[in-house]
Amino acid sequence: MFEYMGKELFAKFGLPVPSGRMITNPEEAAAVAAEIGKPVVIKSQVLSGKRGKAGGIKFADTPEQAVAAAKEIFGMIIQGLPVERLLIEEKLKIDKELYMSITVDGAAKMPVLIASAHGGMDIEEVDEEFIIKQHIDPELGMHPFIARDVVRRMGIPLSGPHGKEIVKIIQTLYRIFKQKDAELVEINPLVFSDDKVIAADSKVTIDDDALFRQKDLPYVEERSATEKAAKDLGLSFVDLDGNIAVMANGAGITMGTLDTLQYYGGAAANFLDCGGGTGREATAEALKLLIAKNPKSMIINIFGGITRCDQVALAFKDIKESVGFPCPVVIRLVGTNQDLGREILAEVGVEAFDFMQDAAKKAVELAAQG
Amino acid sequence: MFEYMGKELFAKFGLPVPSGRMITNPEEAAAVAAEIGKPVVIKSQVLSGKRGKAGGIKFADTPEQAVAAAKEIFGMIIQGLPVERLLIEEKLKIDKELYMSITVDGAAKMPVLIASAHGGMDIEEVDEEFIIKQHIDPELGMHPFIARDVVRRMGIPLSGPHGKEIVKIIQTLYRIFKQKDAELVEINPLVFSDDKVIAADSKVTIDDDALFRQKDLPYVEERSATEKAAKDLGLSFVDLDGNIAVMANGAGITMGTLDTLQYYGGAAANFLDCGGGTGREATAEALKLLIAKNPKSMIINIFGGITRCDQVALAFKDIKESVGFPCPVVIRLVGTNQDLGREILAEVGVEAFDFMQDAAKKAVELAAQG
Amino acid sequence: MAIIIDENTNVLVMGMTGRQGTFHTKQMLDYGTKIVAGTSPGKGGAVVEGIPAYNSVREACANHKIDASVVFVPAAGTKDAALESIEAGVGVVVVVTEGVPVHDEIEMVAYAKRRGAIVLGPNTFGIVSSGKCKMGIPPNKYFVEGPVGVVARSGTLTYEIVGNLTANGLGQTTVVGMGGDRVVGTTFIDVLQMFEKDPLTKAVVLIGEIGGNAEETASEYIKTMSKPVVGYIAGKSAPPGKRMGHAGAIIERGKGTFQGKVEALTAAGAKVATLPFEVPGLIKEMLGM
Amino acid sequence: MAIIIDENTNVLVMGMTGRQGTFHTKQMLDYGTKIVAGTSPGKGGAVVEGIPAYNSVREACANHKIDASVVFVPAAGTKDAALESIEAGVGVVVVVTEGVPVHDEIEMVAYAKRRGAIVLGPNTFGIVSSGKCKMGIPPNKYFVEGPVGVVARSGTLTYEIVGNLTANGLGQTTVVGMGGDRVVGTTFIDVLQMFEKDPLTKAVVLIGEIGGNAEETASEYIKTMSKPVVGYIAGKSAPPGKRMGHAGAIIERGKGTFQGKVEALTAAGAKVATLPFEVPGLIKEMLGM
Repeated sequence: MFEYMGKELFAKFGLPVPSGRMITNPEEAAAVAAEIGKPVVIKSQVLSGKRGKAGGIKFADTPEQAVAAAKEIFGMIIQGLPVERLLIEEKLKIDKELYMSITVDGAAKMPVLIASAHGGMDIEEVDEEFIIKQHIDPELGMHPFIARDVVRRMGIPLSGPHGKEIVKIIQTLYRIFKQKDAELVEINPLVFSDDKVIAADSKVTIDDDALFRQKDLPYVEERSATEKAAKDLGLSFVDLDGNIAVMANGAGITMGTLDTLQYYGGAAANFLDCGGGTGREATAEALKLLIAKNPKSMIINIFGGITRCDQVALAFKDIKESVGFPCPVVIRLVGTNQDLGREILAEVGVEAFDFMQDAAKKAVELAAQG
Repeated sequence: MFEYMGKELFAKFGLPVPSGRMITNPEEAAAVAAEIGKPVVIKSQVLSGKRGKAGGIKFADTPEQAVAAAKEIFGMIIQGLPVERLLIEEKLKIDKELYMSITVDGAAKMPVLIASAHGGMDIEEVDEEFIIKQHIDPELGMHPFIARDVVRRMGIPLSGPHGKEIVKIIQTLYRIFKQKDAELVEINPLVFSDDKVIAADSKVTIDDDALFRQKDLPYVEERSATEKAAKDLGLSFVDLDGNIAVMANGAGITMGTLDTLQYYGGAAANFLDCGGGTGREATAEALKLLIAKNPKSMIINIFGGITRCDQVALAFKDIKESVGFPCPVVIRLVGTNQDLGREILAEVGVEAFDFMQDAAKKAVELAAQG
Repeated sequence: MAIIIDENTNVLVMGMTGRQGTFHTKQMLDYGTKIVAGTSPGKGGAVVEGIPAYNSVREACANHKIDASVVFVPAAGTKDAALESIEAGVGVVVVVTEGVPVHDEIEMVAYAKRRGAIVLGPNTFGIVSSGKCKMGIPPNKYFVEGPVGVVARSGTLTYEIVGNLTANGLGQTTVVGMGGDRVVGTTFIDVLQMFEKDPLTKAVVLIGEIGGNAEETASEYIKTMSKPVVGYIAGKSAPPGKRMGHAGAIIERGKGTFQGKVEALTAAGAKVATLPFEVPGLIKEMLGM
Repeated sequence: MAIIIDENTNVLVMGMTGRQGTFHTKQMLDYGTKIVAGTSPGKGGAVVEGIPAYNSVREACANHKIDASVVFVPAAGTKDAALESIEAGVGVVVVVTEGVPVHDEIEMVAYAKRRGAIVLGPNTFGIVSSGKCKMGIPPNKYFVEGPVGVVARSGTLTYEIVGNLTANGLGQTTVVGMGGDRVVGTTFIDVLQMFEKDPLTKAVVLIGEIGGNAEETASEYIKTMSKPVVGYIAGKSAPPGKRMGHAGAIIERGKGTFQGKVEALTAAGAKVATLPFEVPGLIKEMLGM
């Protein structure tokens, strides 16, 4: 989710955010800046941190300056991402910057609130002693006493306006985290501006698996076209930088295949987990995704459980006989209906490997030759 | 809360209720009946069950009949309560009547869902074997599986439209119960009307102690004027039928005082717990409430803990010297500042008792003489 | 010996800087209660009667060993305060505040159960282990050491009966107030079990009232007790459907009647006093004194 | 002996009448699993492979003794199904379903902890006590009895390694799938403790992957174990910030790296295999075979 979307969500739940608006074209900057009527900040909206260092954040005192700054930022590429939207906001008087987030701690199996009176930078760069981690018992939930104790540990007086406001912010942040199925809600920096406490930035990540019940949330596609096509097929695909295309069935064994290629000196072009029980047609579609990577060689590593070897072999045969493969393909095929699968492969003149390591070694050799 | 208010609340949470509207004057019945365009039912809105038996529910096929029926019901007194509002609703086709409620089980310290496939009558009259009681673990909350199991135990098929609808109704009812700080949410009867399941009646009781955070709810004063005046003073007052006015400090000892009066053959005119630490002025106001009961005698029973005997004595003196007491008053006064209190009483010629039973006996004798 | 609290119990007062908190901190100290700290969010650093106030229970726990806390926080914040004590690992939480929403009570009682904490109240006068420790609001003077355990729903009635006991030479091990609300953390049966195990408690007084079925449930346990029990039930003359001050004191739908409770207690072998002043005599009778 | 489940475990299949439920009911029966009942709300009375389906877990429990349940319910209803089993007192709940929202996982895992139930998954292949009982989806043929305990995050990689073990004459006591999601009910350390206590387990294989810190935490415990442990960590070549199929398999902010896990395991005295096929050799070496 882009910063401006996160802030809209924050505002809906009553969290204090700077006044401002998103624009998709530099000319709009003048109107927004005029509307705000104060010096503004112009922030590129990309799904990446380090925007400031990359020049993706600028200030302007007048609408004219705002347009000029907006023109500069539009068209920038920040960490590989083109800037297509800007957020123009009032420039805050910043007295102090804090850090505040809630995320899932897998080891503790519960949410964790992370807070620091030293915000504005990556939390990893803050000294451990200045970081407060407060796990939230999911059956107990968030209560004012927890928020108050966090504020106390941050060294902020509970009696003052900032302390009281942060107590409310913490509770609201947890409400957003829970109600919106977030994996992460982060405010960095959370700023003191005179008596006010304002979320100067927002980062919200929604759990993909919960999108079915969060249909009102804006959705930002963060995947590449190939990754998205795979997702639509029910597969898990990640683009990588090597030249050996990989398909395997299961996340662990796919990682293992990648590692084995690396062990033999090769590099995978992708991660493609075709899952369990994927049938002939989806497997064929998956193979097309591999071909589109234009690899030097290809490895198919199937240990059939629910996945049936004959279905994989048929998909291979379909592609070989229709589009064809632009590079050598190595197949390792064992498990459910192994014999049937190998018979089908034999029909198109392919012999399967028994062991993953042998197949991987061969794929690396072929890629080196290509 | 009146039936129509409960139904408005139900509707807001998405529970199915009959179409209809509340009226405060019989002439409105014609318009509402015409609007509904079907045979209607006209229901008196009073905070009491047994309306049907008292004639407070009538049916009408036409707007004219509706007005006639409304006129009959307006002005009725049902269990001592005058009818000032009617609810006019579509007359439902009733295929089956069920019972469904959620309340607080003090012994179990958690909410309990009570359901029966035999509704339409007082749940106390339904055979135990047809009543399903399902406690709700407050940390777990209500989940579909609980609702489904209740439906199964009611003997209603889960696969049919009624079963599925009741699963939803149970979850919604729990949501209302929790979010609205209810002590009781009850639907009796919950009716099957063709494929639909509709809440044909509603009873909702909100926890008085939670009204501070339930300000959007309609509030119906169920107390007598005296009870309300006492409540505003922070005291707890209940009207009773006897002729001895009672004030004591603490709910338990006030009950004990009532019981002791009864033991000696007397009857209390009221229950008045003036609580702990009530000061001179509030105590004087409380004494005025007792005077207003026009009793034959009066007993003040104070065992001072936080309550200071001198404050009670001063309040007594204030009233004696201003309004005066219309009947004999017996005072038992021990505990904090006992000596000081007795000195003040001596100034107005009153001697306090040491023991509650002696004071009670005396108050009964005096009432009998009055 | 005594149950739940004694002379070694380190006590925290929540809401210590408020009017009630301040007053009762002094009263409890006067009784001999070992109060070691208090809380008052935003007022950490304040000192009341020589006792330091902290911003949170955790902060107090970081500076003191806390065994029990007594809550004088207003009703809207009572749940939060009780949860805070339980979360910090405090084993006994005495909630004096009245007017706490019943849904809040359900929530705090459930959490206490999960964490193994004892909650007394809400709406309790508190608890006194006579001569050792007082948590709550009872007047100091009537509570003296002796062989009788007392457990009750309501305050002043308890003072009345404890006053009678003391006047008749019967001191108390511990006097426990469960609270007058419909949902409270600890009920008769829990306390009776503790009295049964306490070697110094020789007899038990159970002060009940109409409403609910805690007395009936307790009667089942009384059958198995080795120690004599004297009961008194308030509300004999109360009409059905009228709530007698306490949220729990109401006869609803024919349940929780005086008669039912007296019968259950009597059937369990307890003696039931008709009037409060009869309690000491019945205790002496059952103890053969 | 075996851990968690064995030949006497009475198994319930939740979502039994669905496509997956039906298929795997047959597979599990073929393996020898003692399936006694299934659930399918609204389809109570149906029979799948000779096994009766009920409308709810409670209804199933009223008719059968149920020790463990395996959940094949779609992701949107998985939390409800798991809670239903736990609430009914089922002690072991194996959640095969993938794509369960993480907040649902947190909720069910918390409730399981409170009720003392063991949850495997979500997103687990299941558990096999070789030759005795299989709950979940692994292919039947590779799992044979023997001295090695296996615990893993992911399925096919486990079959690969179990296949290697079996081919090398090393059968398994129990093979446990913890699930590939970020929040799962049971982690390495829980399972390692059970293997340490199981008399038939002579050595343990831990199949980890990048992301999280479960392997590092487990290493602390491995230091104290009497039994040899062989580890394999998948994801050496995965770049940071890219989620490798499993929700948990991601190197975030420099944490959960391959290197860190291998170092932790090695420091704890475990041997770490570079490639899956090396595992059996290392086991034999450590057992002195």
